[in-house]
Amino acid sequence: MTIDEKLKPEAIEEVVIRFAGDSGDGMQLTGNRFTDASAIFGNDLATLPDFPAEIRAPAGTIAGVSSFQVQISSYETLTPGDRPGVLVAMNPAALKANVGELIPGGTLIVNEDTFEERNLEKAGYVGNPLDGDALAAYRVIRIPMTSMTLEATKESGVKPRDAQRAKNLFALGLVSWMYTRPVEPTVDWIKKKFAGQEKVLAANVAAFRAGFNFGETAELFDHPYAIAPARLEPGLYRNISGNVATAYGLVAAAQCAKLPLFYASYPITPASDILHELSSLKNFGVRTIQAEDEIAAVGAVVGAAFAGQLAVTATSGPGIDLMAETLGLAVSTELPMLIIDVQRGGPSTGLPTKTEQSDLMLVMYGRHGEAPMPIVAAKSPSHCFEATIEAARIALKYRTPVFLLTDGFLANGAEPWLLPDVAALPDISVPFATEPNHGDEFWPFLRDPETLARPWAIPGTEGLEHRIGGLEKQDGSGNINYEPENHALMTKLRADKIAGIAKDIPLVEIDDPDAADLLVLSWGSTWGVAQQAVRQARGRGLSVAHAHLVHVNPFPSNLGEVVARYPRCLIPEMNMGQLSRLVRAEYLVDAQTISKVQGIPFRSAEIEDAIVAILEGREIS
Amino acid sequence: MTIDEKLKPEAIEEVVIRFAGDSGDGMQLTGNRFTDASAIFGNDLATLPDFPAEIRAPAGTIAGVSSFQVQISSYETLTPGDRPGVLVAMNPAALKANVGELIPGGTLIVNEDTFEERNLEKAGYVGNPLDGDALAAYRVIRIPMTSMTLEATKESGVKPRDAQRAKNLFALGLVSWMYTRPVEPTVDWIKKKFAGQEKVLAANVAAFRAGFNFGETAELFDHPYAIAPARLEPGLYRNISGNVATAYGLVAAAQCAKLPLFYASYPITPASDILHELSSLKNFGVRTIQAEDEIAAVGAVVGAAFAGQLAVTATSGPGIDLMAETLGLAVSTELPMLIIDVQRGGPSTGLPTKTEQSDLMLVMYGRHGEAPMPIVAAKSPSHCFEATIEAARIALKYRTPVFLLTDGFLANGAEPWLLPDVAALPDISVPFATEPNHGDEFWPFLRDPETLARPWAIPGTEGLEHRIGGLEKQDGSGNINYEPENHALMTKLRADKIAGIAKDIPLVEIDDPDAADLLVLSWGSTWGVAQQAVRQARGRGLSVAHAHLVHVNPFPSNLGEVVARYPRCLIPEMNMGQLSRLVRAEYLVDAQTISKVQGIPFRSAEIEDAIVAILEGREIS
Amino acid sequence: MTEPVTLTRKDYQTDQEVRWCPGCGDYSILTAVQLLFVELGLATRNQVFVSGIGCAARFPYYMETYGIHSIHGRAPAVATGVAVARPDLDVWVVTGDGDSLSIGGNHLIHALRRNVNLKILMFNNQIYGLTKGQFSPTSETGKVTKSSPFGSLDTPFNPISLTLGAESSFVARTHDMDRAHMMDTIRRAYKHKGSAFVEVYQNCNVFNDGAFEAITAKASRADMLIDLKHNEPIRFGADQQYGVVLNAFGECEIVEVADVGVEKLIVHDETRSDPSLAFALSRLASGPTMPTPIGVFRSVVRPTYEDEVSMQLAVATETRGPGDLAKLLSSGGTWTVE
Amino acid sequence: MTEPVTLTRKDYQTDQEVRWCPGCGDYSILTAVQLLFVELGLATRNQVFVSGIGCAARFPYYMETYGIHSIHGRAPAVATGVAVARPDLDVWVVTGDGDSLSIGGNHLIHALRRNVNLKILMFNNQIYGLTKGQFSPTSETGKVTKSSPFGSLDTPFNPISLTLGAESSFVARTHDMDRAHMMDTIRRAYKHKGSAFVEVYQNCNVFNDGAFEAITAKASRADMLIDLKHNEPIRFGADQQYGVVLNAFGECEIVEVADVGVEKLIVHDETRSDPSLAFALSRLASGPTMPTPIGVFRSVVRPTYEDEVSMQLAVATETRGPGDLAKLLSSGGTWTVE
Ligand SMILES: Cc1ncc(C[n+]2csc(CCOP(=O)(O)OP(=O)(O)O)c2C)c(N)n1
Ligand SMILES: Cc1ncc(C[n+]2csc(CCOP(=O)(O)OP(=O)(O)O)c2C)c(N)n1
Ligand code: SF4
Ligand code: SF4
Ligand SMILES: [Mg+2]
Ligand SMILES: [Mg+2]
Repeated sequence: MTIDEKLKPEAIEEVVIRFAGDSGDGMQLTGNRFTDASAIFGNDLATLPDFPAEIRAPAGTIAGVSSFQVQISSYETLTPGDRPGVLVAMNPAALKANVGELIPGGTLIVNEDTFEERNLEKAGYVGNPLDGDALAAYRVIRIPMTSMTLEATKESGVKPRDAQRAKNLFALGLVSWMYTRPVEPTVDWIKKKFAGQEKVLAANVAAFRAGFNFGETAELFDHPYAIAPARLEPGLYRNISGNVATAYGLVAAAQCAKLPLFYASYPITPASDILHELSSLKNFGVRTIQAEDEIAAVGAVVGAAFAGQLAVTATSGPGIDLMAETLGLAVSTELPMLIIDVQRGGPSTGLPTKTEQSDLMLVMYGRHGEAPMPIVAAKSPSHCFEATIEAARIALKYRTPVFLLTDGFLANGAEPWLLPDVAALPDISVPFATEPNHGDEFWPFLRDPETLARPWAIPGTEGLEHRIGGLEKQDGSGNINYEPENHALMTKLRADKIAGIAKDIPLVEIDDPDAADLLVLSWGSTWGVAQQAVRQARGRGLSVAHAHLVHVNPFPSNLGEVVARYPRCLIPEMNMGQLSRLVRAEYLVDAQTISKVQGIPFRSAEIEDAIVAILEGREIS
Repeated sequence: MTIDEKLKPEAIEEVVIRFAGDSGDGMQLTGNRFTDASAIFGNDLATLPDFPAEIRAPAGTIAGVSSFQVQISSYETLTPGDRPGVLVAMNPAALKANVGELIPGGTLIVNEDTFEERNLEKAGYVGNPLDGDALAAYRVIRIPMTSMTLEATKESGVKPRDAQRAKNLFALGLVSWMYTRPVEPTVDWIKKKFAGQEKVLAANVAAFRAGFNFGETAELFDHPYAIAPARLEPGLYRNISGNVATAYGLVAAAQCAKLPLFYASYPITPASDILHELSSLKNFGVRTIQAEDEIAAVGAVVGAAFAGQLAVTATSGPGIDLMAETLGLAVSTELPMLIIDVQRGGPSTGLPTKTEQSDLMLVMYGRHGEAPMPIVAAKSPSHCFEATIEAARIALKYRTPVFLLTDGFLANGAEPWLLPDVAALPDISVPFATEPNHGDEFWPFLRDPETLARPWAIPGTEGLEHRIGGLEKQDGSGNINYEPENHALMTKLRADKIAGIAKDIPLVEIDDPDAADLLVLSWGSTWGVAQQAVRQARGRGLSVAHAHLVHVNPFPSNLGEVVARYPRCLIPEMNMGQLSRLVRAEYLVDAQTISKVQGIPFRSAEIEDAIVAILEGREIS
Repeated sequence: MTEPVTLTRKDYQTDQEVRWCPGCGDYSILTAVQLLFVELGLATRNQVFVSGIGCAARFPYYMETYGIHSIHGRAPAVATGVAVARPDLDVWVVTGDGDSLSIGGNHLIHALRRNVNLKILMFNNQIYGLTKGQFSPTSETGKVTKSSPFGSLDTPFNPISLTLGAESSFVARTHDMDRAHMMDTIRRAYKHKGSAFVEVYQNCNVFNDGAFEAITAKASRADMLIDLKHNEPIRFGADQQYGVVLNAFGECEIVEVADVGVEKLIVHDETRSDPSLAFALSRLASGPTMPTPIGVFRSVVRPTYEDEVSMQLAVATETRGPGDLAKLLSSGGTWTVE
Repeated sequence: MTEPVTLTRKDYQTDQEVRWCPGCGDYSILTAVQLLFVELGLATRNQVFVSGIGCAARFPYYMETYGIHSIHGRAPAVATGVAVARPDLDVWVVTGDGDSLSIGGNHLIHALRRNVNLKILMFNNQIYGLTKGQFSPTSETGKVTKSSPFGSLDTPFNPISLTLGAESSFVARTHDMDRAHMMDTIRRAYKHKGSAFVEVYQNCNVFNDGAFEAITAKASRADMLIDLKHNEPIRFGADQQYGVVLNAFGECEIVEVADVGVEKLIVHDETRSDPSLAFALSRLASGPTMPTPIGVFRSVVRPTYEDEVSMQLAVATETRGPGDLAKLLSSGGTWTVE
């Protein structure tokens, strides 16, 4: 085979690659860079980062393994892929923790240098798995990446410690060659990243190029692969993660609402990046407060909402717990605000860096008394943008706190995003009250007959001075009132207001090409994988319908009719069946749950199997 | 009519009396004393106190009205009565606020002295309602109670301010005469109460006797009424409120568990009295802490549970909100403890002194992640005792935090209680772990195969040193573990443990004498009124079944079969249908709600009407 | 803070009945605040009262301004939101000893260290009023209440010491029996730019009657209240016969002026950037039964939190130009699909 | 506290991997505590470590004792429960600056005022470590972090001032670079009967490297650390050339001993019942970049909360006799139905 032949790439449709190494090995960086390069190249893609709860769990141990999976393809990518076809393992622990997921026949690239006694022992290996035939099912490619990196970076003059740290760039270079990613954008990116640290910069460029060249020259690979740009809707794209999309969504929502954005939050994984992102956008007029805790954050949000801003906080499960009491106040005072729950694995501290959808019941019911709140759930990383604006729209229009649910997978996962036309974003602004509404008095609880929203009169407005609070209020006047009938009425009005939002949200759409018997109903981040599973099932000749909920409370008004239409309904959830319970209680249909509570997203095959099982009349577990 | 004839009482079966006056008028005291006298006399009874959220809302206003309703009867009393037959109104505001509830033809006793301009105005009356025929539907008895009290207490030498404050005792005396309550026990009680304040004591005794004598001598009444002692189960009785029964239940549970009682709490209406009661029982070895807030209270409870005590806290809705995060920790660490929610009107501060059952969904679902907890609900004031011991039993046996639900009505309401035989209380003690359970290691999460409870190894035990926390734990060893399958397993084990309690609780009993089509399913404090309504419906010749849930999570194992057996199911709830949603989701039956969210208990007629409506095929609202 | 307006006390009163017990000290504080507002000519529309839960916390309902009766302990957090969002408003916090120091202690100390421009009036009645009489974090040790029938065990907080330890830029104390002193003190708090913490000794005549009588009763005031005055030697007594000196450990001690001479007395300086003197003064009385300093302990100027927040926005907008949403969205690498 | 036992450091170590970053200051604190335990001969079964969430809060997993890794900020509350239920145990709290002073500030100050017998070790790295580097309540104003790219605005707490303001009976400071000093200070905390608050300056080499270098580096220590010693004049410097005096406002100032004479120096007294001196000392340095006192600021004896709780039970049982349940149930009026 000549070099030329070798250079002719084989065209493929998609690949799933997982980079795995020690927390200190820079796997997230490597994966993200590979992703960006692929995105800019025009592939569709989806990513799945996975990292330990510790900052740097002990080097070389299973606990310390950090990984990043990406699927890139030349068609619409719905998931980061069930299992990797290529696994890059930077040390034995990374191998041990990940090889079980690699598809049989898949490519396993290992950093041979790390397979020495101490590391093997830390990973819990007896003997070297590279010897013997434990890995016979895979195409194993052993590369002494550390030594080759040290060699390649010699000239840079960098310290050995920094030199060997560049080995992730070697791996990136190699994989970039394998999948014919252009070199220069990544070199530019390295230059930007290490600007000012000349030697380190040189070392990283050298390592990257060495990896790339190694692919080209070594006899290990027959040829590279080419994955053509995806046939996506035309337009300008960028790669975006859920947390960044959420932060941008907030800035956009504030502009659409013609209000300043106020964001108070207390750091917590995986929500902190929203705070980080917004803190840097001060020239957008964004006020950010790092509060002393989540109660203070949501308290400040209540104050800022009263004061007339688009007030927002984000947190994860433990923070939502703490906000419960204040959210009851927000429900009672009927102030507009947005509460974002970036869900993670619970209960308690649980699996703080992993994903889960197990806060649905909490956000639905987690306040004392009858305290209903609307819930909007984002379905993909880029959809966080749109979902954020929609949640803000509801909050403002109905003067109510609204939950936006995302999760760890959406927050850190990324995908290409067709940039919206900023000018075409919806106007979600609402007027402030400016004058008395009841004779020459101002009644803060005199409602709009249509939306049942109360007027929003902000301090500084002459003549509309008023007091609100958590005690029951008289309908209309808003004065403290403990009368039985008034309480019943106000409770009903609050409930009706939220229920009435159903008239103002899109009907749920059904994807059902051939009058199926089974409906797969998804919500939140299971959207992509549910759709993928449905496609796969159809590929097997099965007929399955799919519907997805963005609005979880209230439900779209046609949902009852939709679920009633299908004899069977399957709900995949990363919890023990929370949406199922809501659907069952509401519509008395025997919705079944396929549940995955493992801190990781579904594989499409898992849902596909459940579809098959149900259609074959078997029990699903 | 001679005095003798006049003295011959007419025998009646029951009466519902409501005392109403200003917050400062001592209506709670009056009502409670009348209740105690009736209880000791041997009547069955139930009470319904109702007071404003303010300490002393402005004198004379509607907001300041405080009332106390009691039903006494010569048969089993299930409720404090739908509407009073006798209303004692100490001022115009009390009249205005309460007269609407008085049954037509009922007796209205007013303190005539207070019906002067200022008070009428404060109550919002134009003109004196005692003049004209606005009250023509009632038997109005106008008595100048204030002046008669002043007159009667002259000799006591008390200050006029104290003298007129004794007018509630005048009213008590009058009503005591009307219903032939014995005089001496109340005189003794007055003596005890005012011991050391000689003049005040004398004034109160004089006022009481004056009222009694007034009844006897005035021409206003034909004769008194006699209500024979109720034919209750034989034994020793006392009158008890729900909060006191709960406090005693805790002391008893600790003795039954052979553990010291640890109680940490933050004051909140209507739960504070449990703290007050327990604080005085130090010779029972009860440790009480008034914490800085509810989070601290439940935090201390977690610590005390770890340390090996029967650890308990009580609060109301706002406090439960705040405890959510810590309860997740308790679920995750699987420590036994009891959380008591004395429910009140929500959302937010809501109606803090009124009753409601609207925290059911909160206690069921109000924690992030999958964090199931058992729920026990008391059904009557005295049942709080038994329910408390049962909740403690479950907590200890299954090593889990357990919710006990009561509410404002149970907490402050009272009824006669057949005292249990202390020696016959159940043994609910569980052993502490004393030695390694896995070779020579101690595994804190190695479960009992039967109950799935983990061992309880308390500090101080040699060789069982171990650490627990909120991060996910490896099955068995309890070491921190983030592996997907382990998380799924632990989530399932935690869920199975709670679900498995269903095997260990009584089946739900059905009261269905004649194979009804309609099941009335109640929980918590609606027990009495639901049963009363069912009796009334049966009295109309309707056939209705009744079942009541003390265990709300998990449900008794036969509940599914029971609800399936009845074509129709009606659930009366002081919320918007929370138990209904649980039942619907679990069993897919079309349970219907009759909902009352007014801060006051159902009237039996309201439920009866709903029963009739359903059986006649009408919609209930 | 806008142009002064001319209003009467009635203009600051709402149409809601005041629902405190007859005789409660809260009434006189309400009056003092309303009269001060008249004096200062504050426009009702720019005043926001934020409270938590408790008897004290009902205050906003009685002021014809904007107001939030929030939840127990959280008023400083809610008020921080109002103040940061709208530095143009005057934001007041009214709170009780339980609301601010028990459940709400953390928000209080954080608001103070950040120097959010809040005027915090803490009505200290050394009891939980609204829940009918349990001991509070300022109740004296050994207090017998419903929840402590054998006497409470907790050492109370000294609110002045605690807030000084929390970096508060303004700390003062006054009491409900002296309207003029209340108005003076609250006026000073209002004029202070930054967090101002004012402890108001307040009588709860129902559950803790007479808690402050030993020092606030007209007859004893002269000998029991030490009215701090900036730049003046600290002395008190009917004939100014007593004074306060520092000992070798930096502790305050009461002396007879005649014994030591005026020049030995501490000259009060509210403006010391070091809060040590204010702290030492706060330790002079361990409870309201011995000679107790009132007035302004500390008043130092440092930037307010909300001004700094606004400043950062202004500087960022100045240096980077106003945010351009389209540009933001397309940051971080884009490509075009044809 | 039982008979001392003879154990080795290994006996206090668990089989769990220590999951801090290489180079983290937490390691040296762990070592100091384990070595101190060896020295004191503490039986593992009677020791309970309670922590919140954060890097510091992982501590219990590495101590072969009883332990609870609780939730963020709540460790003092949980530990209070352990201590009150079981006064026979030694209860330790390990917490970070965020855990204890941000979300957990309220529980901390309440535990301190109550004098619950907890040994509280607060690892102050002036940053949120576990959440990857946001500013904390002890970070210096202007700090640039992920959540404050333009510099933080908050005035930090001074943990020593704050805890003194909260009536803490024992307050001390040490740092992770000096094992002997850590052991001395923590030993003192252990021997103190009552709440003991120890601030440990701790380097987070990943997110806030070198925060304390100016004062803890071997080379600068002599001139930058003022090691407080009870009953001794407060002086420091390589040649003990510097000293601390009080000025007319009760504030501490640094002087050259040669200039003023040794007799003018403050003689440190930890045991003053008035915390003013300790407070003044806490203000000497406004951050770890100037001469900073370490060691024990305050150590006074007052009854512990749990002892008082137990005492009330004992007295009640003594005076009323042990509780009789049947009698209790039948209190308050009974009648018999035949
Ligand atoms: C979360 C929560 N816990 C408890 C309560 C009950 N509660 C209301 S006010 C109060 C304390 C009031 O004391 P303080 O703040 O001193 O005010 P005061 O009534 O004395 O003016 C308490 C415990 C509540 N409303 N919310
Ligand atoms: C309720 C809640 N909010 C937020 C978090 C996220 N969180 C975990 S640790 C931490 C702060 C850690 O800082 P510090 O206490 O200083 O400890 P360090 O990691 O620096 O040792 C935060 C904000 C959480 N676990 N729980
Ligand atoms: S209870 Fe006390 S503080 Fe509350 S209103 Fe009455 S007197 Fe005032
Ligand atoms: S992040 Fe900082 S504090 Fe946390 S383990 Fe790493 S070095 Fe230590
Ligand atoms: Mg108070
Ligand atoms: Mg820290």
